[in-house]
Amino acid sequence: MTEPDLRYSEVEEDLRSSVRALLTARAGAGLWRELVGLGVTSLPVPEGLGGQGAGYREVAVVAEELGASVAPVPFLGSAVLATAALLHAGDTPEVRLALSGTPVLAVPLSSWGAVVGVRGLTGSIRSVADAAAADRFLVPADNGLYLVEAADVRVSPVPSLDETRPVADLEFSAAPGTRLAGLDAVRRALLVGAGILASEQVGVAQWCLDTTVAYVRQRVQFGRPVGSFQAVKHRLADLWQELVLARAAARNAADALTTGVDTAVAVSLAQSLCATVAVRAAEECVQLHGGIGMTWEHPAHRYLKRAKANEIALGTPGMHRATLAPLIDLLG
Amino acid sequence: MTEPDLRYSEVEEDLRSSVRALLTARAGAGLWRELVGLGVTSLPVPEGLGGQGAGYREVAVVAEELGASVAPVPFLGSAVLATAALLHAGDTPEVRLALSGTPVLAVPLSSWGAVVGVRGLTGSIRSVADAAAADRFLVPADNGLYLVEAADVRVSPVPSLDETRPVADLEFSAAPGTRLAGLDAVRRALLVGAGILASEQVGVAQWCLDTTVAYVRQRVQFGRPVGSFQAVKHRLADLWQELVLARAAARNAADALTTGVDTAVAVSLAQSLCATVAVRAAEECVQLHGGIGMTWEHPAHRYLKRAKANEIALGTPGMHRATLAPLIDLLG
Amino acid sequence: MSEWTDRVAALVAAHDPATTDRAAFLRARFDAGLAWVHFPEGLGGLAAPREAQREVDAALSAAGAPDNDPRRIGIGLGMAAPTILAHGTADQRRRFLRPLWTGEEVWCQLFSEPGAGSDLAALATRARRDGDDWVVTGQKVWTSSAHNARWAILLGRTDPDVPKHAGLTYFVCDMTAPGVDVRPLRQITGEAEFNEVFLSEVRVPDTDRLGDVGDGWRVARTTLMNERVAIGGRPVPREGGMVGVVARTWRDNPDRRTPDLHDRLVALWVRAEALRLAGIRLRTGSPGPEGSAMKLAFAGIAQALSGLEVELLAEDGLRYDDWTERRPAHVDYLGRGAGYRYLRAKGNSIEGGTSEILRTIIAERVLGLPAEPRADKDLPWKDLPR
Amino acid sequence: MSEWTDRVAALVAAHDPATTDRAAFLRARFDAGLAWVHFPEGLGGLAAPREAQREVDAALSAAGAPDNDPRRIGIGLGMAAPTILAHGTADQRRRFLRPLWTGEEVWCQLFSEPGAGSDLAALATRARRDGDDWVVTGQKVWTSSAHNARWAILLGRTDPDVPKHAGLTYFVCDMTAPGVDVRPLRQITGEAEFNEVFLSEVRVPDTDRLGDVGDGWRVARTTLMNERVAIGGRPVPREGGMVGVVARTWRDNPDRRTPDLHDRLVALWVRAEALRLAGIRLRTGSPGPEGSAMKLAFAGIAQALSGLEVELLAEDGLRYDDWTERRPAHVDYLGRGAGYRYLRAKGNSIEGGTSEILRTIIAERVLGLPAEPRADKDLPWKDLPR
Repeated sequence: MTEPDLRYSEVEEDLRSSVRALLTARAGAGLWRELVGLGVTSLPVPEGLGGQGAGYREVAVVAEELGASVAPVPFLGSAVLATAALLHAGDTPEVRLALSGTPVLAVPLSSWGAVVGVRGLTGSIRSVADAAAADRFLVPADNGLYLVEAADVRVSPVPSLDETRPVADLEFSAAPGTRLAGLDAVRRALLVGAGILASEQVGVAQWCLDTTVAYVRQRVQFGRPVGSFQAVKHRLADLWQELVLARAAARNAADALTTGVDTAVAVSLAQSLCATVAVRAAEECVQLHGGIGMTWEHPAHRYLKRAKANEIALGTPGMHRATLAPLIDLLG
Repeated sequence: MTEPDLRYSEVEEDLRSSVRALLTARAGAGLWRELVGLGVTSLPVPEGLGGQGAGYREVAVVAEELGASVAPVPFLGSAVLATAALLHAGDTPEVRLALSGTPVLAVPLSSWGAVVGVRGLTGSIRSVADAAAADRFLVPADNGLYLVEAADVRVSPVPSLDETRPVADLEFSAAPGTRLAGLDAVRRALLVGAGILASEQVGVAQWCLDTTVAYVRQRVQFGRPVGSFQAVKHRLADLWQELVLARAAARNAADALTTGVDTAVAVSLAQSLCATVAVRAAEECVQLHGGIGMTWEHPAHRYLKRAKANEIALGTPGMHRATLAPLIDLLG
Repeated sequence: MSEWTDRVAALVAAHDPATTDRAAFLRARFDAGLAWVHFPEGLGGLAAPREAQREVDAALSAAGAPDNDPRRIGIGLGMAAPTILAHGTADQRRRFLRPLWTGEEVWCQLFSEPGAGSDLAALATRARRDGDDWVVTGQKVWTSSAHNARWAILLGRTDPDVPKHAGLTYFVCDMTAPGVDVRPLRQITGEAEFNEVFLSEVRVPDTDRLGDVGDGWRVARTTLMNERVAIGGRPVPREGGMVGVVARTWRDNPDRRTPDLHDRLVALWVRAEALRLAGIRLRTGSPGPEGSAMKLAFAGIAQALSGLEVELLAEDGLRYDDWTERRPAHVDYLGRGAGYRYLRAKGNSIEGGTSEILRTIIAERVLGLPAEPRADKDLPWKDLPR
Repeated sequence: MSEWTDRVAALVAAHDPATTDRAAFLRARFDAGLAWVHFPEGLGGLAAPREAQREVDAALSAAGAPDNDPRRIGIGLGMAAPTILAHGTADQRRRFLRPLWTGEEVWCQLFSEPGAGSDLAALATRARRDGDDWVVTGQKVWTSSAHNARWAILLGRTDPDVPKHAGLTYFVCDMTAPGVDVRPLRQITGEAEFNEVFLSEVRVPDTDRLGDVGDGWRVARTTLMNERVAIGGRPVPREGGMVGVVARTWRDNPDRRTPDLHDRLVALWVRAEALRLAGIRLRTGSPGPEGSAMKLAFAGIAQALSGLEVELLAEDGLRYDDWTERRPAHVDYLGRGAGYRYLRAKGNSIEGGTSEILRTIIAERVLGLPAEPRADKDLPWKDLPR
C-alpha cells in the first residue's frame, strides 16, 4: 500500500484562503450565491458538466472552512450529497439541469446504510437537511432515484437543533418525477457526504479549540489567566492531540474519495473519530467559557449544536464502527 | 423500595480494625492461619456449623482490608467462593467436613454465567484461584458439585499475572468425589464472589488513591510538591469521586447479598463499576509515581496486577453490564 | 400520635385549610412555628431538630394544607433565609423571614458578575457610603427570579484598597428601588431563565446591611454553603431524574437501538444508580465532603445521558421542540425535548460552582493536596490583574 | 545509477562483504562517508542531504553488507552522536564517533536521577573540579545499556550556587572507570531493562567535558531534542505495532468476543490507524509540533489496547508468560505475552517525557497558553525545596 498524500496542497490552501475571505466579508442571504459564483459549490463536477473539474480533496477544504464558520448554506445537502448522487447518475439532460440549480438529496440527514425510498413518489421523508433552499429534490423511491421539482413537494420546515443547518419534512402526493439512477447513487452520496462531513467536523473542532484558547489566554480569574491553570492546559492539549488524529483521518477520507482506494474504510474511520472530536471540542468550548458560553449571544452554542447534529448526521460514530468492523476483519 | 443501609456499622468498623491490625503486624505464611483463628474466614457460616453467624456485609469489610493490603491468602477462593457454595448445599457431614478446612471452588477465576463441569470427574480446569492452598476442591461436574480431596487432584501452579492470588491448573483422572449439590450452588457462589470482590476492588482503589496522594504531597519537582499541580489535583479529585460511587455500589452489593433483595442487580451493578475504578486507580498510582512506580521494589505493581486480574475475575465489567441489561429492562 | 402531629392538628383546627385563604394559612403556620421547625421560636420555628420537619410536612399535606411552592422561592428559602438567620439583626429577621417563607416576597441573588464567576471574591460592583445609605453601581449576572423578586441578597465592594476578600460587604437590596434594571439573559436553550441586573446608583439604607462592613465574604460563605448542601440532598427513587427519561426513550424506541448505545446506556444507568446509592450514604451518614462528589458526578452523568438520548433519537434528535424565548420559573428537564435536555445539562457543570472549582475543592479539602501558589490573595483588589 | 549507488558499489568492490570481517567492513563504510551521509567528511559522512541515506542503506543491504545493529546502539546513534557532533571538540569527534557508529563502543545516558525525573534540571549529581579532572558523585537511574556500555553521556552539577539550569555541565564518562557501579533495576514486568548507576568519586578528565562549564543544559537540549524526534518517525504499515498484535488475538479467539470489547477494539483500531495517518502527515509535512501529539497518543492507545487484550484473554489473561528477571537488549512487545505488553506499556507514558510533561509542552509551545508562575527558575539550586 503506497502512502496517501495527506498534506494540503498549495492549490488547496489558496482555495481555503478565498473561501475564508468570503466568509469573513459576507454573511446572510447573499452568501450562497457568492459561493456558487466562486465555483466552490461545483468543485467535483467535471468541466464538461459546467463544474470545476476538481476533486473531493478540494470539497473537503471548503467543508472545513464552512464548518469553522457554521455558515448557514445548503452546501452539504446540495453541493455534496446531491452532486455526488448526480455525478453517479451519469451525463443526462436531467442531470445537467439539476446541476445548474440547487438540488437537494431528499433523505433524513441521519441516514446511513439502508435507504428506504418513498413508494411511487407518495409519502413523506422527515428531517431533510437544506430542504428550504432546494429548487429540485433527488428523491429515493422504491425503484430508483427520481428528480422532482421543489414546487411539487410540500416542504415543512421544523425547529432544528442546529438552526444553521435547518431540516424540514417533505411530503409527496403522487409527485411527478424523472428517474435518474438506481439507489446505488444514494449510497454513493451518503459515502461521499460522510467523508466530507468529517472535514466539516474538523473545521468545527478547530474553531472551538482556537476560540477557547484565545478566551482562556485573556480571561483572568484568581489573578491569573485561566489558560495558565494546568488542568485547563492539559485538557486543551489533549483536545489538540485528538484533533491531530481527526485531521489526519479526515484528510485521508477526502483523499480516498478522490483516489477511490479503500474508500469505505477511510470514510467510516474518519466518521468514527471526527464526529466525536467535534462534539468534545464544542462541549469543552462551552465549559471553559464558563457562563458566557451558555448565552445565546456568544457564538459557541451554534458550534455545539452543529457538532451535535453532525454526530447524528450520515451515521453516528457507533454505526460507522459497526460498518468498519467487517471491512477490517474484526468481526463481533 | 425501602432504602438499603449502606453505612459501615460499628461492629463492622471494629472488625475492620482487627483485620487491619493483623495485616499490619503479620505477613507471610502464618497470616492465613491467624485470619482463620480470628474467625474472619467463617463469618457467613452459621454458628451451628462452626462459623461466626455474621453476614456478607462483614465479609465485604474483610475483603476491603485484604484488597488494601493485596494479602496473598486464599480468602476469595476458599472463604468466599467455596463457603458460599457449601452454604448453598445445606448441612451435611461432608459440608461440615469441608467447612472445617480450606476448601477451594474449582472454577476458572474468570468464570461468570455458564459453568461447564468436568465430565465424570475426569478432565481439567484452568486458572483456578488459590488452588495451591486447598485441602479439598469443590468441583463442578456435569451433574452437580462434587467434593474431591486435594490429594486426588493434580495441581499445577502457573505463573500468574497477579502473584498475590496465584492461579493453577487442575487435572482430574476419574477422581473419587462426593456429590454435594446441584450446579446452582456454583452459580450462587459466583454471585456471592462477584459481590464481595467489589469490596476488595474498593480496598485496592482506596490504597492506590491514598498512596498516590501521600506521594504527590511530598514529591517535589519544579520547586513545588507534584500534588500542587492542578492537573494532578483534578485527576485525583475525579478518581476520588469515582471511588465514592464505587464504594456505594459495593456496600449495596454486600447489603443485598445479606438481605437477598435485588441481589443480581446489586452485584452486577457493583462489578460494572468497581472493577474499572480499581484498575484506573492502580494505573494512576503507577503513572503519578513516575519512574519509581514502574519498579519491582515499589508496591504499586502488586496493586496494578491485582486490579487487572480482578477485572477479569468473576466476569468483566462488560459481561456484568450484559447481565444487568435484561434485569433492569434495558434490552439491546 | 406525636408532638408534631398534635401541633399540626391544632393549627389545622384553628385555620381550616379548606376555608382559609392560602396566604393567611401560611402566615398562621409560620406563626405556629411549623414553617421550618429548626428555626428559632417567633421566626417560623420551634428550635426543634431539623428531622422533625418531614413529619410536620407529611401531616400538613395529609390535612390538605397548601404549601409555600418551594420551587418558586428556592433562593429565598435555600440561601437568603439561612444567611439572614445567621447574620441578620433582630429587626432584619423579623422583617424579612415571614414574607420570605410564605412566598409573599420573592428573593433573588446578586453575586456573580461578568468578570467574577468562579473567582467570585474579585467582584467589582461598587458600594460607596453616603450618609445613612450606600450607593451601589455595577453589573450582576446569572440572576434567576430577578424579574419577580422583591428583594435581593447582594455582595458589593466597599473597599477596593484591601485584598479582595476583605473589601466586600453584604446587603439586602430592594429590587423595586430606582436604578435597578433587570434584563432577561437568553441561554443556549432559547429560554431566558436568568437575568442580567444593572445597578446604577442604587441607594441601599445602611439598615439593610447584613453583617459588618468588610465582612461580606464571611457572610456570603453561609449563603454558598447552603447552596451546595441543597444539591443531592433529597431521596430519589431508582431511575429518578435524567436516567429515567432516557431509559424510557430507549424502551420506546426498540428500532433505534445499537450495540454501541446499549453498552453506553447500561454503563450510564450504572453510574446514575451508584450516584443515587452514594446519595443515600451521604444522607444517612455524617454529612462529610461527599456532597461535592455528588454534584460533580451528577453533572457528568446528566450530560452524558442527555447526549446519548439525542444520538439515539437520530432523525428526531436533529429537531428541537421550541426555540421561543420563554421565561420559565424553573428548569423543566422532564417536560421538554431531548435537545433541550442536552443543552440545558451543559449548565450543570457551570452553575453553582463549576466542575473545575469542585475538583479543586475536593483535592484540597478532601484529599489534603497543597493549594497552588497564589498571588491574588494578598494584593489590594485594585491592583489585581483583570 | 546515482552518485550513491556508485559510491556503494566502490565500497563493496574494495571490501567484499562476503569475505570482509564485519567490524572491518563497518569501519571501511564509515571511512567512505557512507555511515551517516549528512555528517561531515572524515566523520562518517559526506555533508550530504539526510534523505540520501535511505538509498545508501538500500543499496548496501542489497549487496549483502552487514549493518551496525542500530537497535543495540540506539542511545549512541540517536543521542550521543548528534550531541558530540554539535558540541564536541575536533578531538572528541574523531575519538568517539567512529567506534560509536560501528558499534565497537556502546553508549549509555546518565541523566535521570531518583530526585530529578520530569524536572531533570534539578539533578544533584555533583562534579567537583580537581586539577585536570572532575570528580563525580551521585546516583543515576533508568539507564539502559549501562551494563554493556563503554561510555556514557553524563549531566552533572558543577555549581550549586546558581539557578538550576545554569549550574550544569555535560561530560563523557568512562563506564570502566573506578567508582562506577552498575546495578540492574527490576521493573514491574519482571525484567531488568534498565540500571541504576552509582557514581562514587569517579574521575572524568576535563578533556572529556562536552561544551563549556555551566553550559550543560544547552548541550543536553540537543540530546533530548534528538530523543523526541526519534519517536513516531518511522513509516509503519497498517496494523503495525500493538494494534496488530491485539487484532490477531481477537481473530484467533472468536469464542471470547463480547459486544463491549468489540466496540472498544474497533474504536482503538480507529485511533491507532489515525495515529499512523497522522505520522504520515508529520513525516511528509514540515516537522512541526505534531511529534509530541504522536508520543502522547501512542502511549494512550498502546495502554488501552494492551489492557483490552488481557480482558479478552479472560482465563489466559490471568496468567503470565515468565517472571524471570531477564536483561533484554530491547523491548519485545511482539514476542512476549499479553500480560507483559500490558505492564510494559505503562512505561510508555513515563519514559522519554511523561504524558503530563508532554501536555504542558503542547499547551505552551503549540497552543501558546501561558506558563504557570514558577519560583524554581531563578533561585540558587541549593536553596530549592526538595
